[in-house]
Amino acid sequence: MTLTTALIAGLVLGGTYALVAMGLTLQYGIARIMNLAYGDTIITAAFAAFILQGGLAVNPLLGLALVVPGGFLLSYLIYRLILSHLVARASDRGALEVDSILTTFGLLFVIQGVLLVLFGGNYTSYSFLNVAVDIMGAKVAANRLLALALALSIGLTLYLLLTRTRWGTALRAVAVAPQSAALVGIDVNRAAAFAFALGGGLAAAGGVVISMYQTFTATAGVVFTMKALIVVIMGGVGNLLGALCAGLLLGVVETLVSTYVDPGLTLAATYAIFLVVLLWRPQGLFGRVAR
Amino acid sequence: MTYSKGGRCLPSFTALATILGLALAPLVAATPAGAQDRTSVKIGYAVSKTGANAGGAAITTIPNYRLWLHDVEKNGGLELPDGSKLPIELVEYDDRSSAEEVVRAVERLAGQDQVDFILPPWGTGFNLAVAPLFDRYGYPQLAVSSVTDKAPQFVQRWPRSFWFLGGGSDYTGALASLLSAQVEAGTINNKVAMVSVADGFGIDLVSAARPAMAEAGMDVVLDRTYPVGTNDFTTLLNEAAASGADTFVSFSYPPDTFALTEQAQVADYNPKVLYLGVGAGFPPYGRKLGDKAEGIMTLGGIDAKNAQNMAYRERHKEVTGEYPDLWGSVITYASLQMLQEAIRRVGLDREAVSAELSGGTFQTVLGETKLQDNRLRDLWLVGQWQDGQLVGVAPADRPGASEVILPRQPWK
Amino acid sequence: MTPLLSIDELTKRFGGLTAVDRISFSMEEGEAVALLGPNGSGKTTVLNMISGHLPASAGRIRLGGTTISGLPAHRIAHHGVARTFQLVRVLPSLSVEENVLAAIRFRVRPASAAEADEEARSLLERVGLAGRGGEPAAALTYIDQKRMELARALGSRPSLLLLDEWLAGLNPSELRIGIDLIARLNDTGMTVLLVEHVMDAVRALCPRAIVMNAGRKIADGATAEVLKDPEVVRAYLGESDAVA
Amino acid sequence: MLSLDEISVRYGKHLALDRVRLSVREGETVVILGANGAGKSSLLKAVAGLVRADPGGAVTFRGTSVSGLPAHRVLEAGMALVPEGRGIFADLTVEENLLLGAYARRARHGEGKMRELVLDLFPKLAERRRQIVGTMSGGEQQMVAIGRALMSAPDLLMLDEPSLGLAPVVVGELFEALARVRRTGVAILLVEQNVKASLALADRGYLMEVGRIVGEGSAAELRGDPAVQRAFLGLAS
Amino acid sequence: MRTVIGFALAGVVLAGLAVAPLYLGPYGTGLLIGMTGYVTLASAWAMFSGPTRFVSLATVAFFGIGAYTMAVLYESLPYPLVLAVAALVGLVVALVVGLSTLRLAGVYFVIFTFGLAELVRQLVTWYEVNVTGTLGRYLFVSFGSEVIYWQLLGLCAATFLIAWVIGRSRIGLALKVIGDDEVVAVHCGISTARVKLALFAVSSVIITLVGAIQAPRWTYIEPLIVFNPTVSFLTLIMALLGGAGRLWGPLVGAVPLFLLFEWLSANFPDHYSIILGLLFMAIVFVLPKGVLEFAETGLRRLRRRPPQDGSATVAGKEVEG
Repeated sequence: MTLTTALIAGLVLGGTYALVAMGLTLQYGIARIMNLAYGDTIITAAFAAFILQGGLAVNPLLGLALVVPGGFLLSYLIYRLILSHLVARASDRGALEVDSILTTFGLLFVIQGVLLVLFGGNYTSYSFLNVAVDIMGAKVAANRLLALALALSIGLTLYLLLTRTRWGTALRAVAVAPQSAALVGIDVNRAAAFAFALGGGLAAAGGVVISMYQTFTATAGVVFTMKALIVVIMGGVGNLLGALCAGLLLGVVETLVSTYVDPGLTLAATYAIFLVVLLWRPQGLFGRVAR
Repeated sequence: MTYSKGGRCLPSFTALATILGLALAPLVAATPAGAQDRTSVKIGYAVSKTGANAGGAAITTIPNYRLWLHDVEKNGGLELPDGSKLPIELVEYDDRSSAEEVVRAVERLAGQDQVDFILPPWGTGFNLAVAPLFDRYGYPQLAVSSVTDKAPQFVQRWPRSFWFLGGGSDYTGALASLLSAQVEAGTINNKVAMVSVADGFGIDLVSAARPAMAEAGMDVVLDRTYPVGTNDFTTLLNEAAASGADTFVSFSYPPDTFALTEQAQVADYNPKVLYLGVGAGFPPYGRKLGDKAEGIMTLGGIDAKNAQNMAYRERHKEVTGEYPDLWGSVITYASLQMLQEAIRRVGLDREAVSAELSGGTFQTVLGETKLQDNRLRDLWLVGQWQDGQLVGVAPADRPGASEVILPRQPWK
Repeated sequence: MTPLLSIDELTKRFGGLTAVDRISFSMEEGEAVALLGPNGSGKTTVLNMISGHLPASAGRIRLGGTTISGLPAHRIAHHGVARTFQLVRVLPSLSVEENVLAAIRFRVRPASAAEADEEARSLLERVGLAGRGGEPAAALTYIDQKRMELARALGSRPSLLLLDEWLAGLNPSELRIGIDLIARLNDTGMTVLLVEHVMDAVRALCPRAIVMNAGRKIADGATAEVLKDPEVVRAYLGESDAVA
Repeated sequence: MLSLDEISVRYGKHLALDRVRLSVREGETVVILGANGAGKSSLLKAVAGLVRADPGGAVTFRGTSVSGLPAHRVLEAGMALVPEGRGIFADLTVEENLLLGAYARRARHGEGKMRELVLDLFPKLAERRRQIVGTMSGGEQQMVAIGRALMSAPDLLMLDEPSLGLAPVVVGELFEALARVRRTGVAILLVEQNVKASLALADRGYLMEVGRIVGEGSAAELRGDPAVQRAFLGLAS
Repeated sequence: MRTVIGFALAGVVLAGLAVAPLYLGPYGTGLLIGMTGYVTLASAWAMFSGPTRFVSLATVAFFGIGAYTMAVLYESLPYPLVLAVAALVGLVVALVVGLSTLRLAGVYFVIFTFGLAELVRQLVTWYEVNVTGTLGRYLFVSFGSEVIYWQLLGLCAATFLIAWVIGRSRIGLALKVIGDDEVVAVHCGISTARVKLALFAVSSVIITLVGAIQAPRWTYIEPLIVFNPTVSFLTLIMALLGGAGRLWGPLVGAVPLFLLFEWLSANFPDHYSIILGLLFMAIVFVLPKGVLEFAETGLRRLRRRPPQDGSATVAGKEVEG
């Protein structure tokens, strides 16, 4: 395996991580909700795509158009009905963090329970776009390439929106200084609800794409939450491009460790890097948007 | 000092004692049910409905328990030696994939619910966790979903334990001799690329495979272990392709097995022998791959000519909505049939049932079934997808065995 | 004789902002000095650096000849610096006595439990909170919280006491009591550096004053003189000809 | 234009504002003077909707009640606050800060014109459009803060100690800029310690001590009032 | 005097709990084991996380280390020595981790500790696979579950005793000060880092011992089993429910929650997750500060109802906020 192939494989793998992490970085960075049920949103979307594909014969790409708005709406409702009350009563960021961790932990169980009742605990998978694409001599699965492409395009689009539009700048302002945001006329609560919902939409997009090539179960959400969390913290909380870069980086590191060191140590390497980043640069490799 | 914590602890402490008392009161009050004028047979189990093990349990264990309960009910209940039939009263718990929970749940079934029989949990680790309890409370343990070479020692230690799925060296030994026969026939070279998942199952098999392969004259040119939860195998497959081995073996779990299959197609990796771990015997696996499954090998398999087994498969589909997997499921169901038959022969006395299970011969969906030293030895050790069926190809001398077809066709 | 406190070219930068710009001064043992200046001129930042709450960006702080800048705050406390806070900081879930014990029991040579109790009682008596040690600190009135905070600072047996607007927010009669309290402390030899806006108190307590503006020291001398200094008056009241 | 009637604010047991009455007329510049802790900031915060006043009082702006409105609604009504410590978005650029200044619906219409005006008032901001605000000097940051507030096209601009921590030269520049703002016709409610400069700018002023309004008068009257000087330096007592 | 009564009462309850297995049968004993285990875990967790407000998810890292040490050494060393070694290993890991991480704040510490548990699991797995060549370890002990229970009960009592002693000692005072206001703490001369490290070490050693003592229950030890992250989450939830700031808080949280889990999984095996999740959210909404504090405030209100009702509590809240 040449270094180039390894790097390409790593980038493609990282595309999945980045795609999954960007939604969480919006939710945590802007809406300030540490969402432990994030991975379960992903799994829910994966099941939705599976049903659409298997039961209704809807092409998963088309499914994206249905599932992503669904994820957005569901997350919006969750924020409005449940989380906004926590935000309202929290005296400081620390209190909100503890409250949101606990609440979304409960939510995790609820979503998981519902999925279990609906689909059982079985492994679920289907196959879509599992064809090889040749990139500089490396063979890459089209569905994984799609994840990378989606991650890059969503990441860059959102980045442009966040930096080039008033609306996006307002979201960043909420992340950086919610108190001051109110002073320029931004309805902070609405902005946060929107950011949370947007994060949910991204999670749904990730779920649909992942369902094309990865086996999932109703209980697998935690794994995605964890991976996303690692990427978010590495990239800098609320930093979209940071999440994109950190996701890709993580994919490359895993592939390189697997190629040149020992595949048994890939996950250990992931956590080790993560811990080192935390200790060395707690604000993330790419800095934080918030402060 | 007025602000020490000692002063404040008193009311809470009393409150706590009360809570504790209330909580434990029903335990003391419980009395054993009268054994004579019984109206039902109590059967209990604890199994992972949630958590990390839920996926496995949902394939091999839970559907078969349901199917069996359904069948018994349709039959009018469990038949006793006097010909009478008693309905089954079911007690089920979720062990939440936690060892402590499964242990306590079994204690609860034995001590609190005082069930007549306990069906085992899913997984090698959990079966071992509850084995001392089954033994202490005198329940026969029909451990199916556990692959272990230590079964003979376990039988020594816990004489009422029964082990149905063989050990790692059974499977790898059969695979190794199958491979060496193919080398001799000139179909493949003697190089093997081997990957395994880093948990009890994967490591047990790969540790058994190493000496087995060596003994059979196979040369393991790649031997890698990956962590549980890995879903990208690009690197491993590339290495395997580069190793020049004609045989690729993975001792993997369902998500990994699926991912390996998909990614092997993408990489256009075509070893002459493709042997994959758990999951390659799941019906959706065959359905999803269709023609492409042809020639893929794994643990287990069936004798497609065995009418009883085929009937069982249809019934399974009818009752649970999905065909059973082609390795553990049918054995799980057979073990339950054995329990049912033993009860019919000797009644509800657990000691007698254990003895009967140990020594008796039973007609099950597997055909005529008899345990040797509390272990089921008539197993399909290697299966191969042929014409949309996972047929048993080893041991080749077992009645009903199919001829192995190698080399495998490249991906289309 | 070496001064008790000597500060050399002390500087603090926050990002692009220089909050304290090369401040130098020293204090003799037993002195009471006021650190003055309009809001935002960097006085509290100086206190924060002396007490170790903030690390200095540059410069040196020495206490009785030992360099204390760069040490963690608890070590500086052990060297003999105690302080109060601009916004009074009580330990709300502790009793008044425990608030004081917190300092007594963690100084370099902590007192035994029994001695500590005794000492806490006498300190509370000294600040006028005799017999109220058992009350929850959160329930005290504002002035009493300030008293308690002072008792806590004294519990460390400091050689240098830093008071950050300790008198702010007190009504005239409370002010009188507060000034007396500090005056008596100073009379017993305690070195006091106070940041204060209540000028009457400054005049009454401190023979010497240092004035800062926009991070720089603009005056240092006898209080009465300093307060007449046109530059100081300008710093406080602004320049009338600022608007052309 | 703006009138406060019996406004009280308390933090726990501490009464920060005690039944304050105050008014600002159209186009007028009013300064609130007072020593540290007199309650000046609390007053502005109560008007801007950042702290909740006791239910007894009322804040009326151009005839409609704005008591109890959240901050973003107060802004829409036409009052912009430059808070103490400036409250700018330090991680964003000058341009972005100004862009957000015009986030309010009321500001969108005349945004272009307002931007011209702001850049005209603070030419430095035009030069530094792409700079991250956090890296600018204190005086420049204050310009950004005022510029941002003006972008919302307010009828009343409230400033909380804008000269805080600024070097004397910069304070001079600041007040010159405020004078220019004043000339545009915007009413200004200013909280300041810099007595002389702010009285030179203002039409009228109030003097506060421990949560109460203790004096009121035209700028000229207050300039000569010994009570003002006493409040800061205690010289006369 | 009250202390004496308290201890006498504690002694009586302890004695009662100690003889309970003789009357309760296997399931009751199993319940007591699980309950005592979690009470100890939650109390040990709260010992560090309560006053410092560092939310740790590393519980299972230490729990697993304890269990693994037991599995590795049981055959080769006398049992008490194995426990001692487990405690030592836990201590060393705690010191290393503590020295490197205690300066992380807030959610970073939370995620770090979670990552730590995973890292330890991966490393143990890697070591077993590559060095010893086996993954599952068998742990056959000669004693029954009563003995495990008695050990746990002893450890639990010791934990409470340690917590109580700490509460009355200098360190306890330091912790209260740190919990209230860390800035004041350092200016009082308290080395907050050292106090936190000491607490983290004590708490971790206890958690390690719980793992070591409970391990023989499962006969078969493998990383996936002993490093089950649910343990960390449940511990945290129990401690927070009861109120992590009080001596009895974790107990008040752990006992009912544990029994509730048990009841739910027995009666609603298929809807367990949903009910649990809803309940959880309800707890956060209704009892944000924990049951014990809720009950105490309620009691205080009742006791001194009219006329100056609650003024002190209101003030207390304001000062916090």
